[in-house]
Amino acid sequence: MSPAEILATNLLSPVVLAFGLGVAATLVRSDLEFPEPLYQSLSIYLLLAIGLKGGAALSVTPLTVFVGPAAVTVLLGLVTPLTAFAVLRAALRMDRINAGALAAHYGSVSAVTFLAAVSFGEATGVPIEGFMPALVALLEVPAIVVGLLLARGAHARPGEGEGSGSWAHALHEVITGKSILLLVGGVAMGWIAGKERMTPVEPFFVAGFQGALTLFLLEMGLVAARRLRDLKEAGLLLVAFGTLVPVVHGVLGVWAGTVAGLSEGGAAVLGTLVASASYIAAPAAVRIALPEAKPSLYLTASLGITFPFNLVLGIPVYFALASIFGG
Amino acid sequence: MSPAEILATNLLSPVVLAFGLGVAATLVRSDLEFPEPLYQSLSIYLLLAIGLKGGAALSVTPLTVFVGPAAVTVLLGLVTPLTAFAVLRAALRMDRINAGALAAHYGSVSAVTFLAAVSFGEATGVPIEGFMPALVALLEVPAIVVGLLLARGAHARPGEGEGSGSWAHALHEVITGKSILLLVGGVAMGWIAGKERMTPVEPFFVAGFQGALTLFLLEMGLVAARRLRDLKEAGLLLVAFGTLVPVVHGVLGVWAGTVAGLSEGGAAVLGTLVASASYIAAPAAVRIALPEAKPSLYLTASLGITFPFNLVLGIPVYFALASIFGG
Amino acid sequence: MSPAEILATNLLSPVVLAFGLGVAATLVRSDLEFPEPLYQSLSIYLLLAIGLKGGAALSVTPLTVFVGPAAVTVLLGLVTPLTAFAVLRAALRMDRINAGALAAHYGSVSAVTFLAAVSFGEATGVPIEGFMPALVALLEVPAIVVGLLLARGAHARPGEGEGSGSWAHALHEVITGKSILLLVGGVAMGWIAGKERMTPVEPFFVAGFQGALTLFLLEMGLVAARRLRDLKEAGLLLVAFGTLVPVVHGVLGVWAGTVAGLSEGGAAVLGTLVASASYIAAPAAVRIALPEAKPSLYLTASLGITFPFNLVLGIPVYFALASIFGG
Amino acid sequence: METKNATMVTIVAERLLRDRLVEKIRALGAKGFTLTEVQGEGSRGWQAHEFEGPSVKIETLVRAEVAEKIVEAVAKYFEHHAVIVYLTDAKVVRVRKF
Amino acid sequence: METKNATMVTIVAERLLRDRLVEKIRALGAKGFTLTEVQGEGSRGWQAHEFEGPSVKIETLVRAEVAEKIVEAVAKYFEHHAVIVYLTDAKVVRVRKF
Amino acid sequence: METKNATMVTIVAERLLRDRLVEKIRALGAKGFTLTEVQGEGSRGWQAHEFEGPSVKIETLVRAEVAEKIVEAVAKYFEHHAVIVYLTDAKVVRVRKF
Ligand SMILES: Nc1ncnc2c1ncn2[C@@H]1O[C@H](COP(=O)(O)O)[C@@H](O)[C@H]1O
Ligand SMILES: Nc1ncnc2c1ncn2[C@@H]1O[C@H](COP(=O)(O)O)[C@@H](O)[C@H]1O
Ligand SMILES: Nc1ncnc2c1ncn2[C@@H]1O[C@H](COP(=O)(O)O)[C@@H](O)[C@H]1O
Ligand code: NA
Ligand code: NA
Ligand code: NA
Repeated sequence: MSPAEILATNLLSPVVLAFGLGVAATLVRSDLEFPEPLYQSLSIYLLLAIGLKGGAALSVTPLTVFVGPAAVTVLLGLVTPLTAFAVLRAALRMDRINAGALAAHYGSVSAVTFLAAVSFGEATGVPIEGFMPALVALLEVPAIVVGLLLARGAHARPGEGEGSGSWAHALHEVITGKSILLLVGGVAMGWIAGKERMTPVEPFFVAGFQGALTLFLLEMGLVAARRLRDLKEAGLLLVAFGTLVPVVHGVLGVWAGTVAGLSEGGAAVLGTLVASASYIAAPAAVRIALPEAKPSLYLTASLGITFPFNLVLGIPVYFALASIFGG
Repeated sequence: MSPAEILATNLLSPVVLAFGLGVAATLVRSDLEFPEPLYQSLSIYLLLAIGLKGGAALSVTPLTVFVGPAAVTVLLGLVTPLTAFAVLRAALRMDRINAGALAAHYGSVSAVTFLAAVSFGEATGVPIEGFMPALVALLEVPAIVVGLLLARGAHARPGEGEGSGSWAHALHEVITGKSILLLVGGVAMGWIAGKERMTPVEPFFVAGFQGALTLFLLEMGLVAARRLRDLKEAGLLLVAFGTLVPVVHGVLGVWAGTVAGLSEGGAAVLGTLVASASYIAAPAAVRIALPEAKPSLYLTASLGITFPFNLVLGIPVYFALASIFGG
Repeated sequence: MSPAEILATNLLSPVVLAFGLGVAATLVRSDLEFPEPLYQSLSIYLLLAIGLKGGAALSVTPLTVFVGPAAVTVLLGLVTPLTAFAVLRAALRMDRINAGALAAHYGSVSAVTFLAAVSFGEATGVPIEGFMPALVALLEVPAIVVGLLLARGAHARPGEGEGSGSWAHALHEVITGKSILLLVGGVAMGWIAGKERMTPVEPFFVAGFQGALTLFLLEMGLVAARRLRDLKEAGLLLVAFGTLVPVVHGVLGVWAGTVAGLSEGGAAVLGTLVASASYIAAPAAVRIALPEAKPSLYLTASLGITFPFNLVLGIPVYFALASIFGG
Repeated sequence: METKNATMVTIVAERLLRDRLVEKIRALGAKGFTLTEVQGEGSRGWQAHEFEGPSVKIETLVRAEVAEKIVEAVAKYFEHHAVIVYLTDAKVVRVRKF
Repeated sequence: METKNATMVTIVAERLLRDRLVEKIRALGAKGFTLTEVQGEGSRGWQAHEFEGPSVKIETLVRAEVAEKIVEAVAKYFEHHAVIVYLTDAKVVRVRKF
Repeated sequence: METKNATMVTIVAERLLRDRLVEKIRALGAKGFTLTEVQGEGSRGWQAHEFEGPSVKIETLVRAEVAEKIVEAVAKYFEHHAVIVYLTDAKVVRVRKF
């Protein structure tokens, strides 16, 4: 496929079109609203479903195949918050607290971006390792811890008083937070049950998946577009950060994935993972541990800039890169 | 099939039985309630799903095949509010405001009635043009505008003050309202993506459709039955209006569809569309532009009388007519 | 299969694993919460789906095959509240009101436990009569009436005043309560429509079923684990009651089912039904008719003790018994 | 705009009582009410909403005499049910409406 | 902690009016508001929430002058819409916030 | 029926604070509370409910001394969190319950 064809394939996919419809609905000031419980239900379903699928795949993967990519993923989770932090401090002259908060987001991962990448792989016929969801789980947590450490710096006060964030509380929140719990829980269920025992639940969790994801992206479009209002305030530098740093991280991820022995598709998806910014687990943890950091900053960046950027442009780019690196 | 068999096929379908169960639940005063978000979620799903399906079909339909039915549909959307208005003014001696409000409803369309007709076609093996959902979208809006114009008459005051309805607001509401947005948005998505790219979302949006519709009709039964209480108040004349005018519109629609070159099934479904009365888009718009019109009147008529009438009796009648006209 | 293998098959099933994940989430104090409307929506879906399936099966079952199991089921619904009551009064020295309340629960039935048993049958390849859901409906009501009668004893005051429970109200509640309504309504719909007309709704109601059940059990795990806190208070005697009486009832059910001509799988499922304790219909009715009974007692027993016990250990035991009795 | 005094009666109750309480306040002369789904914790050691669904808050603006009657009617449920009732003063504009 | 008086304005309205009322109270000087989805019954014989979705309760803590203006603005909707408004006295700590 | 005075403390806060606030008011002597999911807008330019879920309104009827303590405890969150607290007078019948 030519670069133009690759881009078109992505833009014309139901998932990206649904996102666009959501954005459009907000722009024309439609009264379309997703009921909150539908959003939550779809989140639960999607996270559990990818966990189950990943776990079932993991149960038939030799440990030796998995260990390399897993190690590289954890490493990336430790390194990428540092690069994000460095850029924010040096180029954007951001204060330590907000820079650390953003670093936690950009080191961590967006499960929906991951899913969009997998969809893209399927649509373009590029095979992807089935165990990738396990990597999502591995990438989610470490970066958040690093980001919080960077923000607190020497002043870290563990277990602070009321009205302010407590470390222990934030850590507990990340690890037992619903996104990790469903993802890791799903992986464990799929791994314990094994591929065969999962057969009866496949029509629900596998066949229905792409459609549910499409519906979810419609809502994501509604939500992300509401963030667009804040873009003016955010300024050009944040937009530059929210598009360039993901590309840097994406290149890093694709390259590291290729080196660690992932297939072309696997490396592309790992690149996407690394390039993506968390907008569920990280905000929750940051809000607890760093209540003084500005949510308008980290939410606008991760949800309003980086998420749409990766969805529309980033993913095809990371796949193109993977085919170059792997070729 | 004999007329009796056709009627039985309709009455014994899961969709009509579910509606009946909902009515029964209300009559025996069961505590069965659909959570509001489930109702909203099913609406979103159904509207988007029919849009997607219609759009995918449209993408493989030559323009020449579509243009005739489309023109006829728009025409019907302009004519039927006039017939409804005339009947209400002349035979029911209704005031201009309420007559206009009702005209908006009876010119516009009920998506669920449309779906029940398509189901019926599938159950009886009558093929139906795939692009019909695009006609739903075309029929929905014009009638509402005509109805509001009729109600306001010479006294139309555009952009009126607070506490009263504003034209601009109502028009905006209809066009960007969630039912149009999802329907038109879905058609656009399906049309842009094309049949092949829709394959991965089919298990969710196509295979699951009939069941979700059945569940939705259970809720419609609960809602419609609550309207039955208001029937006494409404009076016999309204009941006559709510059953006879749909038949007149249905005959018109079937005939016009046949003339415009639709297949037997397509003409029957167009007839059903024209015969149906809106109970989502029209009430929302009327409530804004004509707050002085009585909701108890237009909701009881469209939801309490015409909807069940079409579901149980109307649909088989329009199919029978189409087979006569087309034969 | 050896007993150990049977147990493993159950423990490794997605349904039981999901329950375990829910319990684990509560124990680690995760913030995972199911939105209330999701819980309600899944309940509606599951109850309607089993009704539809059972009704469709019933429509092709000769009456002579059904009448024996049906009679035995009603009988069991009248007898088991008596055994439960006797044990509670004699061995636990419980007061009449609370003993009657618990008897109503243990005579009645848990639809989710039923579904888990059917899943288990499918996973182990044991065929089960399709009309079993009709038996669920038959078993649900009588026991509740018996339990309330036992509680009120000679002091039954029909139609009591405000602030206290009314008999008529409670009875109405059980019979028109949503669980009976959906179950019986579903059976009626499936039976009237017949197997063939149900085909279009099967992807939704049949193929998706196991997955939806798995999701539901995740929530059941969350809910049941919250009850564990109350176990200390409840005491060892209640734990003994909540595990031993189900086994006694289960043996009775398996034996009676075998005698009534059910297949091995059917007898095992009937045993499970009889062994299970209601936690939806019975609490609702008891709360109305016996507001002075302690909900902490009957909810902890049925939801916190008996439900997990049957799910994890009971079901494989009843299947093992059925294979012995039937062999 | 001139305002007049009215009494706001607020009842928080387990869901089970919803329909009974609504019928009661209608019968006692309330001309309207507003119902909110809530969760709650009180003196009872169990949370009704686990199996009954969410509790309800019923608010009704009434005249002082009606308020008094409603409080008495609700008090009948104190013994066996999860329910509280309290009064607050409010000012309304269309006094005949309440 | 020292508390100062403020006025709580509560509006219960059919959903249709939600955005209009929110814009209005913002324009009249309210510095914040809290919105709850509710169901209700009043003098109108039909329940708007059947097709519009749940009604809304909008609560805004303001100074007495602002409260007065909000009541007047809401009154414009009395004729054709399901809506009520009432005032209660409240005590707040950060008085400049309201 | 005789009524006694009690103080209604209302806290509206971003969801994040829900469990912390509930624990706090329990610890300070509230014997019950009612929790409602709400949406809101205040002095903070972002809507917490977009990623945390809906905000919460916590209402607790208490004695005046307890109310005072709760207000002080909530005030600790004013700086970094979306939260308000206010007091209203209420009349209750079973005064020992609160
Ligand atoms: N002190 C209180 N303040 C506010 N709400 C309360 C209080 N006590 C009880 N409630 C509410 O009233 C319901 C019933 O209370 P109870 O009968 O004490 O269990 C609880 O679930 C709470 O929603
Ligand atoms: N007396 C009342 N007490 C409490 N809420 C009321 C009262 N009257 C009306 N409402 C609320 O205000 C809404 C509109 O009232 P109405 O305009 O009278 O139909 C109703 O749906 C109720 O939610
Ligand atoms: N003036 C007000 N009236 C009513 N509710 C308010 C007001 N100001 C703030 N709130 C509520 O309190 C929450 C937190 O406010 P803030 O800390 O000002 O962002 C908001 O989301 C609103 O729900
Ligand atoms: Na990342
Ligand atoms: Na029409
Ligand atoms: Na039982």
